[in-house]
Amino acid sequence: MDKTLPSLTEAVSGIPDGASVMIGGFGGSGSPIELIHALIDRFHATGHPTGLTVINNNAGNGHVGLAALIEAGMVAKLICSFPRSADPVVFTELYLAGKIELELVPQGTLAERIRAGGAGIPAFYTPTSYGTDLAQGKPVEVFEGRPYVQERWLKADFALIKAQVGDRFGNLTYRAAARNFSPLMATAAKVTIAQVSVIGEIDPEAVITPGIFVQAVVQVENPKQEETLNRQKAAYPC
Amino acid sequence: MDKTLPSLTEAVSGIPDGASVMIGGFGGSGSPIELIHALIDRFHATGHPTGLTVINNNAGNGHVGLAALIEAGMVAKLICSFPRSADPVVFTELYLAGKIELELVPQGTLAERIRAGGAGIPAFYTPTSYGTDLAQGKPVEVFEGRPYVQERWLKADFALIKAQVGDRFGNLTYRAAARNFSPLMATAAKVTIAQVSVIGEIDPEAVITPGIFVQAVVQVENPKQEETLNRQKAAYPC
Amino acid sequence: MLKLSNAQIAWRAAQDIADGAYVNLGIGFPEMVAKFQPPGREAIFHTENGILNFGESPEPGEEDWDLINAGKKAVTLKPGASFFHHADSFAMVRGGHLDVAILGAYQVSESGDLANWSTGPKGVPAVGGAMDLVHGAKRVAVITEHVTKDGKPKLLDRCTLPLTGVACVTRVYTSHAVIDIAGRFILREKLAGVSLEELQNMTGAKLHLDGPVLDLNVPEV
Amino acid sequence: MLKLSNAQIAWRAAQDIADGAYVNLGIGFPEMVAKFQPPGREAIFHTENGILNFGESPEPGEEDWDLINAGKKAVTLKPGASFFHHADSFAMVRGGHLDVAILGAYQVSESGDLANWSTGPKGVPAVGGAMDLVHGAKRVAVITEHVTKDGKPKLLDRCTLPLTGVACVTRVYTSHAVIDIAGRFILREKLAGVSLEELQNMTGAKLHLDGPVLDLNVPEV
Repeated sequence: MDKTLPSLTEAVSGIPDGASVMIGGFGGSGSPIELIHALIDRFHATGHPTGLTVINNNAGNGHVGLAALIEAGMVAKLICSFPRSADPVVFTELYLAGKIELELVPQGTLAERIRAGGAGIPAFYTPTSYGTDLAQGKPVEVFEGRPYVQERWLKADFALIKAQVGDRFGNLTYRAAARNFSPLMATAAKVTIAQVSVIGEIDPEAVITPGIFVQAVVQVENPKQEETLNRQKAAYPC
Repeated sequence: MDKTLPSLTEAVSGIPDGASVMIGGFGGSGSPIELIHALIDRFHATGHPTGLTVINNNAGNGHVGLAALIEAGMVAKLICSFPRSADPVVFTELYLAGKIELELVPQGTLAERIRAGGAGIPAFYTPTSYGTDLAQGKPVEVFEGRPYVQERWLKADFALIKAQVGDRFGNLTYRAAARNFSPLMATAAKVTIAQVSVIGEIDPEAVITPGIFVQAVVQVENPKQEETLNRQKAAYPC
Repeated sequence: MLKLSNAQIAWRAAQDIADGAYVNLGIGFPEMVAKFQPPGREAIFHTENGILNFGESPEPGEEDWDLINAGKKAVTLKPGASFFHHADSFAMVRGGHLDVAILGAYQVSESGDLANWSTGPKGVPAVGGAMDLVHGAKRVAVITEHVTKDGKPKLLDRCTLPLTGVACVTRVYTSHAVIDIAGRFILREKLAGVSLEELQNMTGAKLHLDGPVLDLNVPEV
Repeated sequence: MLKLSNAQIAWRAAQDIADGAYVNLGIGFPEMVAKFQPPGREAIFHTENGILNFGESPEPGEEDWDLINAGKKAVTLKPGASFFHHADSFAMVRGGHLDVAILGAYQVSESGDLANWSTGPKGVPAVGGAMDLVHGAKRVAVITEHVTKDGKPKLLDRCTLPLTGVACVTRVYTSHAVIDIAGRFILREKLAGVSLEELQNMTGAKLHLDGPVLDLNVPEV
């Protein structure tokens, strides 16, 4: 078994128009810049993929990574908890012009919906959002005297995530708080593609994402960090 | 902050009659023998606690640990997935005599109910047990054309678990497959008491159970292993 | 009467497991399937209690009793192994991440219902992970004797014992035949020495034909 | 008119955090509370993006941008820190494991409703983790100016802005007072230089008394 792939180009080659794509990271921490840029490269070369539904906590920052993907016009819909950003204004402009769809989800509900998607749980109840606009249209049930909102699982065709060490079985570790949504997304996507700094052996006790959840591993030895790029005012391509 | 306690006796001293107690371990792997025996010691000394509801995957093996707790007559109800065992026959006898209550739960549902208890999810839907006797009386709902059974969270007053390394903040690591239910139970109990082989520092990346889920840590330097005890035909006290 | 041994049934089931497949084998008889992986193929075995890519039992005396499978047998680790807790383990099961689960059976119905956890109200009921496995793995197969010890059919129009799962089994490997289930029993392979009529007489629902019935050829193992 | 600075409001809120408490501080203004832990007390701070027991910002130039808090600011680690993924992080929140969450507010109602995520249908809505925090932590407190920039009450009989949560806030620390919420506003402390009448005039619902009203004494910080 060898899930490693030789290139980013090959790693993202199978993502079609209209696909749903979970992208790891919280702000810049854990954002798989190289995978996203490879996807934008492919769009510039072939015109595809477009019309993507992207699941991420945010709407990107600056002009790299997810923000660049949105700027390129490849994203039809965003599912996230916090799309507000001072820079870029591209999401804001597209959103206010009605050119990009937004599904706003509380952060913990977003995490739990993704976990549920990966764990075969089609629906669950949470106190979160009860009595708010974000609960509108959702079933409410009372358990032990307290009202809860029914939320549904969230799955995707692909997940693009950034990890620290990966092995040929697809096992992964992460670095510090760059872990965030990535282990969940790996479970909830049909095809999970991980960029890793290091390909090497992992102690079975140290594995965070077991390989069963990962279909492809591609090495990016010194990955770019979104926050650092933005402080350098970098823009795609970079 | 220092969650370490000096003795097993002190660790189990607050468990009252009628308490619900999650006990970690799958068979003998991860079974906190010393904590359980300290609880039986207390019962022999004081007559308490009795009438416990115990949550574990099994009903114990041999005449040590959970099996000894049941033999001592301290358990009123067992919530588990697989209570069948060739030895001891004590659970079987008590059960058939109607002297111990059994709530049988599929193993994955048991794990998920405990996780839900720790995660503030009062109910969730699973395909597991649909159309079987174990789904009787539970709500069924169809999602995306497939029927699912509604299951409820499971919480407890106490969790007794066995870990490998613990620190004064309550952070824990486990050893091999001894991990099993313990990280879940730690989240779902009001008071989680962990016996650990080693008290020492843990790399933040290596923490399996963050200290927020643990209220007490007590060192048991060379813990007994249930399977080994049973092969030696040991019996409580030992 | 001519029939396959348990090892031979396990061997036959093992031939259908692809290289790199993630597999859960039920406790007891199904565990035997792991021994018969065809040369050049390597499946990755999952156990409910939190290990991926475990291997065979260690030598006697070498057991680490924290390193066991769901049947509580001591196992070893293969390269690429990982540990995880029970909720993650059953996320793998329920979430559809396993390619195949191979289980034993008391009874299987032509609609794919499985009964393998309870022989009725007597004794202590125990279910373990079977009810999760049958609704989780992409493919659920059963290995079993074709009939009970007293000669009664185990393949039925409707299960009479308490169900483990509804419409979940898609293939049954028996001591006499390989049968697919798609709302009905479809005979795919049978022992050459057993006639279709004999097989039908051992089976509690109609055996349908859909394409050729191959000889069930299994080596001595 | 006399009022507390933001730092002073944060100082006051910090005095109610017990030694060893697990605490989540909202993005922005509430983050300031961490600076004012009383001597001898050490709270453990949680951030939604997966760290327990993080510490202050590193020196400029020393930032590790994989080590940030929910406000995307670089942080450091304290002894006993741990990393975990987002589902585990919100299990801590939703599961009631945090002792206190301190959040900012646009409006708070006398029934404990909080509005702090949306100022209406204009612009891009963004909610983050606030809706989870208000229904998770054992105690949800708010720190806020007593009135808006144009002098309108923020403490109301009913919130007019979109709600973050219903009946969730139990204490409000304002620029002028400390108020408990138990189906009504109960005044606990107020600046000595502000009369009850003045305070009531700045407040959009009745201030109730239940025991003595202490002077709100806060040092220059």
